[in-house]
Formats: sequence, structure tokens, C-alpha cells
Amino acid sequence: MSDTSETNYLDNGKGFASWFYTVDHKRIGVMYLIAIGIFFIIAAFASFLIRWEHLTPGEGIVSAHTYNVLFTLHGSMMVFLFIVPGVAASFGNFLIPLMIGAKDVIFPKLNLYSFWLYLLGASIFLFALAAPADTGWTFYTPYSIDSGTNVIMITLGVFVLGFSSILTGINFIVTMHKLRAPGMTWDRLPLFCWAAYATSLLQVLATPVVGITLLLLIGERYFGLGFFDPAKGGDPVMFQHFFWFYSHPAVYIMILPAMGIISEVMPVFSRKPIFGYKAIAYSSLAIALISFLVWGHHMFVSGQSKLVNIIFSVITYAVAVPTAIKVFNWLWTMYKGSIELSTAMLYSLAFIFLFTIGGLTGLFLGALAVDVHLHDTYFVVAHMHYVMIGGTVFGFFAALHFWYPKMWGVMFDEFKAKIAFVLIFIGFNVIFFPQFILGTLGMPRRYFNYAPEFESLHQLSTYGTWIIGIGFILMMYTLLKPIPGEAGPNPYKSLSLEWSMDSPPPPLNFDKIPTITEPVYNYGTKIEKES
Amino acid sequence: MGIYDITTKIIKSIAYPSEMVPPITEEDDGHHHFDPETEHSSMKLGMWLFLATELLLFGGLFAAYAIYRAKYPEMFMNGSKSLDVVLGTVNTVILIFSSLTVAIAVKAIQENRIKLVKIMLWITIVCAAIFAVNKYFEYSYKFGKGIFPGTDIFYSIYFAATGVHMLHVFIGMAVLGVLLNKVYKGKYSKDNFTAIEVGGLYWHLVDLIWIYLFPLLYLVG
Amino acid sequence: MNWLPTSASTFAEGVDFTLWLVTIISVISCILIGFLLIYFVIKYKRKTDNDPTPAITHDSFLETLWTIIPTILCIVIFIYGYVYYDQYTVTPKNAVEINVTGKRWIWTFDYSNGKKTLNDLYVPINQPIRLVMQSDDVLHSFFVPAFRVKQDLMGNRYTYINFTATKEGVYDLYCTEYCGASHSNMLGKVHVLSKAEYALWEDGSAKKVKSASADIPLDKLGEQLYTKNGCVACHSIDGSDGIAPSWKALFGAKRAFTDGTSAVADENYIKESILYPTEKLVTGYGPIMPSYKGLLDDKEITAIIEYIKTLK
Amino acid sequence: MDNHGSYKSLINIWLLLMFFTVITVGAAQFDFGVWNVPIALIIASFKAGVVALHFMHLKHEDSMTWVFATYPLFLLFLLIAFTATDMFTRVAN
Repeated sequence: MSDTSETNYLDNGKGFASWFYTVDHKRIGVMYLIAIGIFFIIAAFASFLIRWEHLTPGEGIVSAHTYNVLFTLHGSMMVFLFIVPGVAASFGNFLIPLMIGAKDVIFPKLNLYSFWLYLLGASIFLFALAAPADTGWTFYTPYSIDSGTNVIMITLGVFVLGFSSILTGINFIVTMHKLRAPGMTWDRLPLFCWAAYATSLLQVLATPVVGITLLLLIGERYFGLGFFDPAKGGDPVMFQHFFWFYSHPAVYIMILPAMGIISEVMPVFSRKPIFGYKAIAYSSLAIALISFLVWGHHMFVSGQSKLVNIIFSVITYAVAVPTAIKVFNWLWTMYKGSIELSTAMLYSLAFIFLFTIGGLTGLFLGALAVDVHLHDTYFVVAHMHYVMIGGTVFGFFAALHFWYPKMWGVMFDEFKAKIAFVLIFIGFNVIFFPQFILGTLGMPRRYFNYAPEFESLHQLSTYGTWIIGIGFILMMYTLLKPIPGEAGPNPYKSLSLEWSMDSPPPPLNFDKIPTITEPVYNYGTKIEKES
Repeated sequence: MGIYDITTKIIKSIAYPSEMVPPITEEDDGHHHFDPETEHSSMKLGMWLFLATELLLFGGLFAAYAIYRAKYPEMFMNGSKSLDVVLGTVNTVILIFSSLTVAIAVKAIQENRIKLVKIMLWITIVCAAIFAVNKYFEYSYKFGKGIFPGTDIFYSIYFAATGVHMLHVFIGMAVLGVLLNKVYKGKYSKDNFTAIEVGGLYWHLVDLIWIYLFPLLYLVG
Repeated sequence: MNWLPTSASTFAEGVDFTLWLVTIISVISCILIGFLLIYFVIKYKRKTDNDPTPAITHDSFLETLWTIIPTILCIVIFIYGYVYYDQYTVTPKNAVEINVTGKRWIWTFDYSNGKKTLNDLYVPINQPIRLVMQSDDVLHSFFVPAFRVKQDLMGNRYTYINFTATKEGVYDLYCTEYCGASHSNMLGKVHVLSKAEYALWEDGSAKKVKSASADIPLDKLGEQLYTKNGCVACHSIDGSDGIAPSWKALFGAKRAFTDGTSAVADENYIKESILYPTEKLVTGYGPIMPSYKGLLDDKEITAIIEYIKTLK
Repeated sequence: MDNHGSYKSLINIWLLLMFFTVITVGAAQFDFGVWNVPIALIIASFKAGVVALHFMHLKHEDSMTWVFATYPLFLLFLLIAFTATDMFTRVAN
């Protein structure tokens, strides 16, 4: 499809080796995209089975043990193989150098090694499926010490994946410090880069703690170290502290890049500068810092002391405020704009709405008295999925559609994509909204069986998976079958740097490093009062 | 908005030293290189970030130590007394000495004194090896007395912390070995010494961790 | 709309109040944001490809507004959450203690009067209760939706729950900390009795409360006991293999034990296994079953044996 | 570029480190009760600071490196502080 004289990054070399040994950040980004896509499909399939099992109370299609394995597989694969590396490693790799005006990331080889480590970790993880773990993705002790399944392999896989994540984070941070084009000052940096920067900070500083925790868990199983085993004088709550010290910031590793994507999409389709650039940029950083201070809100009923519960509850509400600010900023970006409802824009709007619900239901869980009732029920499941799917996955899909012309140089069928969006949006809400009610009614999570009075809500939830499933398939079909013709360098008339070059971009991005002279979201006519 | 302006100032004061963005030099072998000054400062920044990671990796062990020491003071007292202070002290001296030799090597390569670099790196690697051998004797002595990881929480922390540290010593030896090999091949000079400096940083971290582990495990009995 | 379980403890009111408060705040915010989204999309729809747009980059008043309002709401919600939580964590002076043990996948309750029950907790109405809980193996969590109380149990350390039941009835008890294959079968019932009924139960005439169905056939009674006493958590009745031997075709079968001996599963063997479960272990299974000595009387044991006989 | 200090100053630093090693081993022979750990940690921190500042040239690094070198210490403090606060404020309510 490339009839321009210059080669683009996709044509630059053919065959397996030209991809597998590439140091081109765009190709590495695309490889991540494919890999996480595959894991997303596997993990999503596990969730279809889980919901199917819940169509009726009692044993349906799988046994209790298989059910436990399925939710462990779904959770750990979605978290460690899809959503944590997901947006940051795929779109981060593809976009950061393009956006800051660099020819590549600062350590191109390290970038490739990170990808290989990701593959290695994923292989170990998949290898563990020979006797898949049934511990849940949280690996809580002493159950994970006790379980007869292959916990060691799966945690080893996560450990290796963690290193991949750390190295990618280091690479991005240093890239953004050292390789910004002349004139690309911090206050002109695209907000996706700000978000990626905050994400990378979290990856570098939070991941090692879960690394040592999982290493100690392995030691616990091999040698009986006893740190987390009450039978040996250890404390299982300490494991939870260490685990959530990583896993709460990890929630922001998952959501921040999606927030960055929304901050890119909204101005383009509203033809307006992003509202409150500084507020969004700094609230990303603020979230990156405060998110280390709230992990204990996952442990309000775990036997944590009352004092610490109260402290964590206070700080949890502190982290809610920057998030709320972001939502209003995105909203106000549309005010007096010229709004085009493209597929990417639809996903972004859905993101704002669903993420709002996800965030607001977080207020329930942060309130100590209410959390005592709602902890470990379906309410938590629904809340978390509203943030992770309604937030991250919808943001991810927005990115898939938004940068599609840039990545592949062609366009997709907007009409079909919008139908897919409607199905996914409806299906998602049908799955997870009933779960809020199930939760307040007291339906515990991770339950193979349930009481008959919950049947109708469970069935509704299961029907939702069928709708969303059709939506996914239609979306994949739409994206895999581009419409004829070329996209051109800038079909959306965006002003950011990655749209200033050919689509797909040439192998080295820029012939000559550009000099940036104006803010990135310079849309609209200048009638505004200068700050 | 006052708060944003203040934040801007803070962030600018931190971030702007690295504001000067370098040009990119010619592309000879298919992909490009950044100019040496950028590469030098980037690799150092990257290594410092990695050291931050390593520190937090040990952080979990330090946290476990702090908490269980407060919870089981008797056990830690007795366990600590049973460790061999002489061997521990010898290892401390060895490791600090090896830190010195690496620092000298980093200095020497900047003055193009290749021979001195070789000697210093050799000494460092030998020191690391002696450290490992001492640890081997220490471990086997413990095993002989029927003390294993899991005997009690103190010994679990002792074995876990020194074991993970030992792993870093081995990684450090491997890194220094590769560097030494490249020095023999003449790859480094006063214009190209970043790798040695960065490898040295890693070795200093191994020393830093030990500086804390030694008193916490062996001395405060 | 019925989206909350029955409210049957003093703690439930506070929780429900906070829940309603947050719900109202959330619904209003959600409607506001949803409305603005749709309104903006319709009002500012792109008409031509060159619509003029103003370059508004910020607005101090609005930004201050939407920083301050969420902050205030957050503070209010925190305070309510804290106040009611504080009430819940303080033990009243006249509280009656009951010991709770969680073990895969059975709840055991030990009362101060020497009584012991499995999976059924009996409490008098309007009496502050303090549960002193511990786990025998992995983590469990004690959750009674009607009381809005929940607390994890772990080994080697006691955790506590306080509640005062305010409404007679039978309420569900769940384990909410994942604990393995039969996690969703680790269920129980909390019986809130009037003072008079409780006194009756305390007197030892527990059976009057326990089974009003003294007339039903033995094997049917056995079937009830099978679910009620937690046998269901480990022993299947369809022949599928779990953590313990299946009851299907158990009666009359030859059992091989870990010590090399073997026996035929007759009435006496089954009774012995119920009372002294770890004496003779069938090969391939661990010593995990608790003794039912003192928990089941002879008639109930006979009923269970009759029930097993029906499982061919 | 990073041509800081001389060989002699490096050796002096090393001698200082050796001196403090002797001090810390010596101090361990006496029992200061609750002060045992603080004393050991203060000496260790001093040694670690010397290694970082001089051997690792932190003295000559820019502010960004300082941030990345010290922020993990803050996080480590958080991890220990919160976990320990939990462990030692658990009361039977």
C-alpha cells in the first residue's frame, strides 16, 4: 500500500527476524500490541466461561476447582500480561519518541530486551498452566503456600514480567528527560507523555517490592521461610501489605496511560485546547506520588489495626480529588468546541462516563463503615471492572482506533466500528451494573456457587458477556479489514507531532529533528485571556 | 491558580537542568546514535533509576527485618549472636576495599591508564570471589549445625537477605567480568568510559546493601 | 427497590445511612456528568470542517470550584464512614463472648456455657455479642450481610467482631476470603432468637430449635444434616473426587487405610469415622475432618448412615 | 567530564570507611540497650552516604539524579512505617 518513495517502518525489512531483532520502537510497540492482544483474548475467554458457569447456581459447565483456576487465570493474565504492560508498553513505545520528536527511545536495545523478557515471563506463566494455580491473582498466604498447584511457576513468571516492566519504565523516563526535541519543554509535552512518565515512575519504584514479595513467597514454598505463614510465627497481613504496596500503584500503572490517551483524543475531536493542561499534567504526577500512600484501603477487614485503617481511609479520599479534577477538565474541553463523534471519540466519552461510575463507587469502598459491608463482594468486582474495562480498556480501544491510521497507514470502517462500540458499551454495562446490586445484597466474590435468590441478576450479567463478545468480534473484524485507500499523514487534523509525518511513519521518524515553537494543543482562535 | 504555579516552579527547578536536548549524530549502521554526552548522562540516570529499583527490592527484606525484630527481640538477639562476627567483618572489609578499587578503576579509565584499570578490575573480581567463598563456608557451617532457612524467622531473614545479596554479588562479578574482557579488547578509553562508570555504580550498590546488612544481622545482637 | 439485605443489627443503620448518602451523591454526580456529556455533544456538534472554536485553556473559577466541591464531599463521606466504623469497633461492656473457629470449610462456634455448634450461630436478640475468631488453616472471613459486619480470620491471632442483633430471624453467614475448592460452600446461618427462645436453647433443648421435623424419615433427616453440618463442603454425593472421599457407593465398599489395614464400610465404621475421623485415614486423604463427637447425637448419626445407604 | 577527586582522596575516603567499620564493630561489643540498633544504623548510614557521595559521585550529579536516589528511601520509609504502625497498634477492640 505504500507508493510513496520513502519506506515506512512496516516495509523496512521483511520476515520474522526483521521484527524479532528490531530495535525500532514502533515495531516493538506493534509486537507488544499483538502479544497483549493475544493474552487479552485468552483471558477474556476465561471470563466468558466464568460467567457461563454462573448462569445457574450449582455446578454448570465446570467443577469448583476448575472455576477457581479460571478466575485465577483470568485475573492474573489480565493484570500481569495484558493491562500492566498493555497500554504503556505498546502505545507508549509507539508514541513517546514520535510525540517528543526523537528518533527512538534512549536505549533501543534495552527496549528490545525488555520485550524479550516480557515474552520469557509470559512463557513461564503459560508453562505454569500445566498445573494452573488456584490462588486468585492476589496470591494471599497462607493459601498460596498451601495450595497443591503450580504457584511457584506462575509467581516466577510474574517476577520476570516485573523486570520487563521496570526496564521499560527506566527507558521511558530517561527518554523523556534526555531526548525531547528542541523547544519541547515540559509544559509543551503532550499529556500522553506526562501520563507515561508518571506510569514509568510507578513501574520503576513499585514493581521491585512485589518482586521481592513473590520471591519470598517462592522461598516460603521451597524452604518454609515463615514470614507470611502464621503457623511459623509469620504474619499473613504483612504479605498483604507488601503485595498492595505494589498492587495499588499498579492500579494507576493501568489507568494513567488510558487517561493520557483520553487527554489526546478529546482536544482533537473537539478542536479545542485541552482544558487545564497543567492541572491534568500535575495531577498525573500527584497521583503517582499519592498512590503509594493508600494501599491499606484494600485491607480494611483483613485484621489491620484500626488506626491504620483510618489513616488509609483519609489518604484514599485525598487521591480521589485529583481524579475528579481530571474528569471535569476532559468534560470542559468539549465546551464550545466543534465535536466530531468518531469511534475514538465515542470510546473516550464512554471512558469519561464509565470511569466516573468507577470512581464514584470507589467512594463507597473508601468509607470505612461501608467497606466493611462491601469488601470482597461483587460490588468490589464491579467497581474494579468499571475502572479497568470502563477506564483502561475503553481508553485502549480509543487508542486503537485513534492511532490506527498512523500505525497502519489505512483507515477502518467507521460505521462498523461504531456498531461494535455500541455493543461493547451496552454489553459491558449489562454485565457489571447488576453486580453492584449483587454486591450490596451480600454476594461474596470468588464464589463457585450462589444462593437461588441471586439467580436473575447473575443471569442478566451472563447475558451481557454474550453481547460484549459479539461486540469484540465485530471490532476485531473491523480493525483487521481496513477499507481501501490511504489514510494520509493527518486525517483528523491533529496538531501533535506524531501526525506531522507520513503514515505509517518512516523508520527513523524524523529526517531532521523538529524545533517546537508552540504549545501542543494549539487549537481554536486566540481570543482567550492570557494567564 | 497559585498552587499550580508553585508546582510549576518546583518541577521546573528539578527538570530543567536536562533541558538542553542534543542533536543526533550520523546514522552509519542502520540505526542511529546519540551524541556521547547524552549517552553518558542518560546511562547514568538510567543506572540510578535501576539502583532505586534494587534498593526497593531489598526494601521488602529490610521491612520484614524491622517488623520481626521488634516482634521477636529474643529470637533476633540469640540468632545474631550465633553468627560469625569475624567472618562478617572480614567480608565487610573486603567489600569496601573492592568498592575502592572500582572507584579507582573508574578514575583511571578517565585518564586512559588502561593497565591500572585492568589491575583494579581484577582485584575487584578477586575480592568478590573471596567474599563468595567466605559466604560458602559460613553457610555450610550453619547447615552443619542444622540451621537452614526456615529454622526460625531470624535465620529465614538471614538466609534470604544474604542470599539475595549474594545473587547481586554474582551478577556484579559477571558485569565486571564482561567489562574487563572489553578493556582487554581495547574498547574503552578516556572518551568512552560510561560502561565502566555505570558498572561501577552497580558494584557500589552491592557494597551499600552490605553496609546495612552487616550490622543489622551480625552486630546488633 | 430491594438492593440492600434486611437490616438486623444496630450497626446496619449507620452503614445504610452512609450508603444512601454516597449513593445520592454518586447518582447526582453521574447524572450531571452524563447530562453535560450528551448536551455538549449535541450542542457543539461539528457543522463544517472549519468551525471556529475559542482557545479556552483554563478558568480559575471553575477549576477552584471543582477542586473544592469534591474535597468537601470527600471529607463528609469520610467522616460518616469513620463515625459508624468507630461505633462498630468499640466493644460494649456487657458483651457476651462467643468463640469462632474457621476451618476449611466449616464454622465452629463455642459458647461460654459449654455448648458447641457447627455452621449455626445462635444469639439472643438485643444482646451485644463479641465474636472472638481464629482460623485453623488459611484465611477466612466472617460475613453476615444482614448485620453489615465482616472480618478476616487467620491463624495464630485472634480477630473480633461486635454486633447487636435487633431482629429475630435466620440470616445467611458467608466466608468471604477465598479459601479453596469449597469456599462457596463454607456457609452458615445466624439464628437470632428471642430471649425466651434463647433460654430454651441454652437449657440444652437445642433440638427443639434445631429440628422441628422430628417426624421425617431418617434418610431425609440425614440429607438435611448433610448440608447443615458442613459435610457437603468436602464429601460429594455424586462420586466426584474432592478433598475427602465421596459418599456415593460408600456403604459396603472396602476401604484401604494409610496404615496398610483395610475394612468394609459398615454402620460401625461410619459411626467411628464421624466421631474419631483421624483414627483411620483412607489412603490419599489427609487428617482434616473435625470430630463430630458431642455435636451429633446417636439418632442423627444413624440418620446420616441411612442417608449414605441411599447413595448407591 | 566526571574527573572528580584524586586517587589520594579516594584512598582517604576508604580509610574513613575502614575507620567507621572498626567503630561499628567496636560499638557492638558494648550493650547500649535500645540504642544498639540506632547507633548501628547511624554509622551504617554515614558509611553509605560517604560511598554514595564520593565513590558514586552523587556529589556531582544533577538534581534529577538526587531525586531518583532519595525518593526510594522515602518509599522504603513509608513501607516500613505503615506496616509497622499496623503491627504495633493492633489492639483487641
